[in-house]
Amino acid sequence: MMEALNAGLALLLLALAAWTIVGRDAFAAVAGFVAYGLLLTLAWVQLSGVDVALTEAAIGGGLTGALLIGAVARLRDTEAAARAERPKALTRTLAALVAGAVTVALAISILALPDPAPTLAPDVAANIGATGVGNPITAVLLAFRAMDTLLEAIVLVFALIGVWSLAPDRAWGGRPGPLHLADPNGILAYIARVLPPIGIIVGMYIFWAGADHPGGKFQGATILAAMWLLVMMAGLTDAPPISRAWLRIGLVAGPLVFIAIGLAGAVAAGAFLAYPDGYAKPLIIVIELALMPTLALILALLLVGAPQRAGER
Amino acid sequence: MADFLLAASGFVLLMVAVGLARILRGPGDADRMMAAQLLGTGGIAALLLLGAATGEDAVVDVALTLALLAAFASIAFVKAAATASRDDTAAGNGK
Amino acid sequence: MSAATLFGLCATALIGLGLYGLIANPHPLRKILAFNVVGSGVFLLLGAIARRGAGAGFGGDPVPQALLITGIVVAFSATALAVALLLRLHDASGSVTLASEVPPTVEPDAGSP
Amino acid sequence: MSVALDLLSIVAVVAGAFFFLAGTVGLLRFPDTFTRLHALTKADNLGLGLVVLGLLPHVGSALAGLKLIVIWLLVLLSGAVASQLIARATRQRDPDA
Repeated sequence: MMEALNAGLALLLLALAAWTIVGRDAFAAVAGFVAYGLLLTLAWVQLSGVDVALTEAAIGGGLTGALLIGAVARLRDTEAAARAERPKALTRTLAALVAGAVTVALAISILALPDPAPTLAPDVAANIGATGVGNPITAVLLAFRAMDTLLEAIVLVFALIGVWSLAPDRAWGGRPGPLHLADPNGILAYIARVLPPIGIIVGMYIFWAGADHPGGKFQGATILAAMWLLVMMAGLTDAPPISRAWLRIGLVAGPLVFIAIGLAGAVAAGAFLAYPDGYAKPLIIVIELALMPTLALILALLLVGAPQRAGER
Repeated sequence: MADFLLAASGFVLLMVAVGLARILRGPGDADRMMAAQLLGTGGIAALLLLGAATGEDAVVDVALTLALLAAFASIAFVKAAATASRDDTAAGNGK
Repeated sequence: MSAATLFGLCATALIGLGLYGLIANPHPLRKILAFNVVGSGVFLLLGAIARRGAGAGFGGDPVPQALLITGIVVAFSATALAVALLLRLHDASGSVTLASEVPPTVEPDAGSP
Repeated sequence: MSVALDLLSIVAVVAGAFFFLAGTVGLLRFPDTFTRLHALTKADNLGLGLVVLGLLPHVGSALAGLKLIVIWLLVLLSGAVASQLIARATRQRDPDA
C-alpha cells in the first residue's frame, strides 16, 4: 500500500515538473509549480523529513508561489516575444541529450550507493545530550553545524541588499513594492484582520516546538513573514521605507547576536561558536529568538521586492 | 485501520490529481488557481490521513502550516492581477 | 523498491527535466522556474540519501536534513533576487530578452547614472 | 478503540473522500468558472470537514484534536476568502462570464 502511494506521488511530481517546464502558458506553469511544491511536502513526509516538510510547506507552499505569481502577472506582455526566441530544434535536442545524460549518470550513482549507507545519525544521537535540545535537526543547525546557519543568515541579508540595490535612484530609501489600495470593508481586509493573530500564535508555536519536535525558527519566521505580507497586500499597512533605522537594525540584529555569542564562545569555551558546558540550550534559544524577527523581516521584504516609490528622507 | 487510512489518503490524492487537469486545460487563470486551491485542500486531507496512518504526530503541524497559508497564493494571484490591470489602464505600458 | 530509492530516482529525473528547461526555454521567468525544479530535485536527492542514513532512532540522517532546510531557504532568497533582477530589467527596457543583440526599443532609464 | 468509534471514522472518512470526488468531478465537468468554484468549496467544507471528523477519535491528546479542528476552520476561512476573491476578479475582467 505504501509503495503504491509513493509511486503515485513520484509520478505526479514528475508530471507536474514536466508541465512546469514544457507548458506553453507561463501562468499555467507557475500554477503547476505551486501544486508541485505542495506534493513535495508530502514526499518529504514519506522520506521521514518532517522538519523539511514543514519548511517546504511554509516556503514552497506560501512564499515562492506568491513571488512567482506576482512576477508572472507583471511579465504577461513579454511572453509572445520570448516565444519567438525559442531555440532551434538542434539546440533543444542537444539540451535534451545533456539533461538525459545527467539524469542517467545520477540514477546510476543513486543505485550504486553503498549499503549500509554512511550516516552521521549515531554521532548526532551520541552528542545531542550535550546541547540540551531534543530535536536532532535543531541540534545540527545551532550546535554541530552552527557556522552554516550563521552564514545562511548573512546570505539572506546580502540577498536583500541585492534586491534593494535594484531600486531606481529616485526611489532609493523609499518604500518597496507597489502601493496596495485598501478596501476597509472588503473580504481581503477581513482575512487580513482575522488570520494574522492566529498566524502569529501558530508561528510562535512552531518556533517553540522546534526545540524538541519538528519546527524551528525558519518555519516560524516564514509564517510570521506571510502574515505581515497579508496585511500589506490588504493595504492595511504599507511596507516601511528601507531607510528606516529600526528596519536596518532589525535586519542585522539576528546575525550580530549570533556572531557575538560565537565570539564569546571563542573566549569562554575555546572555539568560535562553541558553547560553554551547561549553557548550550539557553544560548541556542537566545540565538533562535534573535534570528527569528530578522528572518521574518528579510523573508517578507525579499518578496516585496526593490524600492519603487520615492520616500521621505 | 492504518491500511484503510492509507488507502483513503491515496484516494484523495488521486482525486485532486485528476482535478489538476484543470491546470492543464484552463481556460482562464482563475480556473488554474482554483485547481491549485483544490490541491491544497486535498493535500491537507491526504497529509492528515497519512499522519494518522503512520502515527507521526508532527505531520499535523505541517498540515496546520499549509492550512494557514492555503489562501496565500490565491490572494497573491488576485492582487497581482489587479495591480497589473491597474498599470495597464493608468500608464499605458506599465511604467 | 524502498522510498529512498524511488524518490532518489524521481529526483534524478527532476534534475534532468529542470536542466532541459533551463537551457531550452527562452523566457527568463521560465528559466527561474526550471532552476527551482533543478533545486528541488537536488534537495530530494539529498533527502533520499538522508533517508538511507536512518539510524540511532532517527527516521533519517539529521545532518543532511538540516542542510536541506538551510538550502530551501537560500534557494528562496536566490529566486527572489532573480525575480527582482528580471522585474527591474522589464521596467528599464520594456522587454526581458536575454539575446545578445540590443533590442531597438531600449529607452535609457531616468534613474541610471 | 471501540468498534463504534472505528466505524464512525470509516463512515466519515469515506464520506469525506466522496466529497473530494464530487469536487473533482465538478471542477472538471462544470461549464464555467463560477459553477466550478461552487464545486470546489464543497471539497473544502465537507470533504476536509468529514475527514477531520473521522480522524478525531484517533488523536492522542486534546491539543492534537484542537489542532485538527483549527486546520479545518482555517481551510474554511481560506476557501471562502479565496473563492470570493477569485470570483470577483473573474467578474471584473469579464463581466458577462
